[in-house]
Amino acid sequence: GVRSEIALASAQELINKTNEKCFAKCVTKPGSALSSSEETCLSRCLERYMEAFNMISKTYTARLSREREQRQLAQI
Amino acid sequence: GVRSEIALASAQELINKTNEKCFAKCVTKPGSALSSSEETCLSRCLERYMEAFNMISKTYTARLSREREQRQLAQI
Amino acid sequence: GVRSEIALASAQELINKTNEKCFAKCVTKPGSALSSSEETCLSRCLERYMEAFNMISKTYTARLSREREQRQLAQI
Amino acid sequence: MDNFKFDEATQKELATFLEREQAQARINATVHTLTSMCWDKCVTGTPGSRFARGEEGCLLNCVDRFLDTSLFIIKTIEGQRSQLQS
Amino acid sequence: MDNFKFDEATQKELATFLEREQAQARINATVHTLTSMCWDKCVTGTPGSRFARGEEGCLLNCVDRFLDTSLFIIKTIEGQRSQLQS
Amino acid sequence: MDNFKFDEATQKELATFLEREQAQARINATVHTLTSMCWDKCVTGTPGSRFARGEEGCLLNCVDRFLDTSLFIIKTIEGQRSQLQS
Repeated sequence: GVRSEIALASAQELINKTNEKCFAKCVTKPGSALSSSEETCLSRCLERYMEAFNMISKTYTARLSREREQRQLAQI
Repeated sequence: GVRSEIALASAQELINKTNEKCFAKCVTKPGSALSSSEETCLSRCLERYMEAFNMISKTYTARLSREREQRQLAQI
Repeated sequence: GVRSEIALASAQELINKTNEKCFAKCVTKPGSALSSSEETCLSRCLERYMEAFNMISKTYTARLSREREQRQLAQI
Repeated sequence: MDNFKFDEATQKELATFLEREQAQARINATVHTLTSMCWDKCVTGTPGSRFARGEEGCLLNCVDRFLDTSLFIIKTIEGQRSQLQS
Repeated sequence: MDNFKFDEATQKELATFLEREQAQARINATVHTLTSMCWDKCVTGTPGSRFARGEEGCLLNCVDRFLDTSLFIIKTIEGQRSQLQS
Repeated sequence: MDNFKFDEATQKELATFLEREQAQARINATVHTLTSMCWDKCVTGTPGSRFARGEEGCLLNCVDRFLDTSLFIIKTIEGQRSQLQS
């Protein structure tokens, strides 16, 4: 369905962004393999990025509904 | 009309870019509200970005017409 | 044909990227004309960017075919 | 197939459904952009097992201040335009 | 509606109009990209009530030097290709 | 023209051809993105007549480590999901 396609596209975009941001942060000098400290950094970075995404998603939707209410109040 | 849609899209893009650039420059550590010094910075930044856009728009269209003339001279 | 359109789009993209990267690197303070040292920097940068593109193209396609083989082995 | 038509009620329902889904897709896209931008602004150190002091507050405020900036810019532009017209 | 056709003169006029509008849209897009890129290169300080010395000159030269760079790169590539073919 | 139809074999051949070309276009796009990203990460000095020591190795490793990172992230996410489901 349309709904699951949108969710899938968003999950894919989240993985791509995490990949880009965490590679930039954790693999500053690419060597012949990922080192264990790079892998530790990557798994923490992954957790933090997902946490940031969830925090920002909540903050943004809260703001949107606050503004919708204000507009409705303004129309009374 | 098509013309006003293009102008509207360009104005929208200008606002988006100004927003992105001036937030990056003026709000370096987001606090619980925009401070007055952040707002001063934002309104100056807004003026400067619009000024830069107008300068660059003139320079670019001047260059385009100079190059068009040269091509026409080359065809004689 | 489709094939030559794809190759053309890729060549165009390569020129655009080279332009962007080498202008950023070599023309740090734009003056009233390109200086000879800026031009030297630009022609070296152009060579290096093309070299990097070719290296990365080889590495990436080698990795793709290695992974394809592994998937085929896994299916046996 | 080309001649097949939904009745009017179904067409309206479909349109409402699609509109809501498109709004959701736009919200998703904005959240991705905001996360990317606020991550670059607020998360400056090596990622730890939790956010460093300051990073979390910065992330929470980043979205609201960005939207405030957007409103501030639009208000300023509208103010200038009404000054020019009067 | 699908069978409705403009006469040839109107069709040509429409095509010219649309082409010109598309060219304008492309120019607008380029000006936005150039402004963004030259702003990052030239405007390094906190924005003041006018551009700092150096910032304005940098912005004015930025566009022309970027386009010069573009021409320089294309000329260099064409030079190499003609060397390879001879 | 709209009623013209290729026979089935030709249609299949065409589909295979187009699929392969689209795959090539996707590979090209990825190579451009990887080159841009690895260039910014690895080529930090002024460009010389050859790559500096370290720059070339960095470029060669950059692609493989980026793809390793991608696999590592997907594996971690799948690991967490299977833990949640058990």
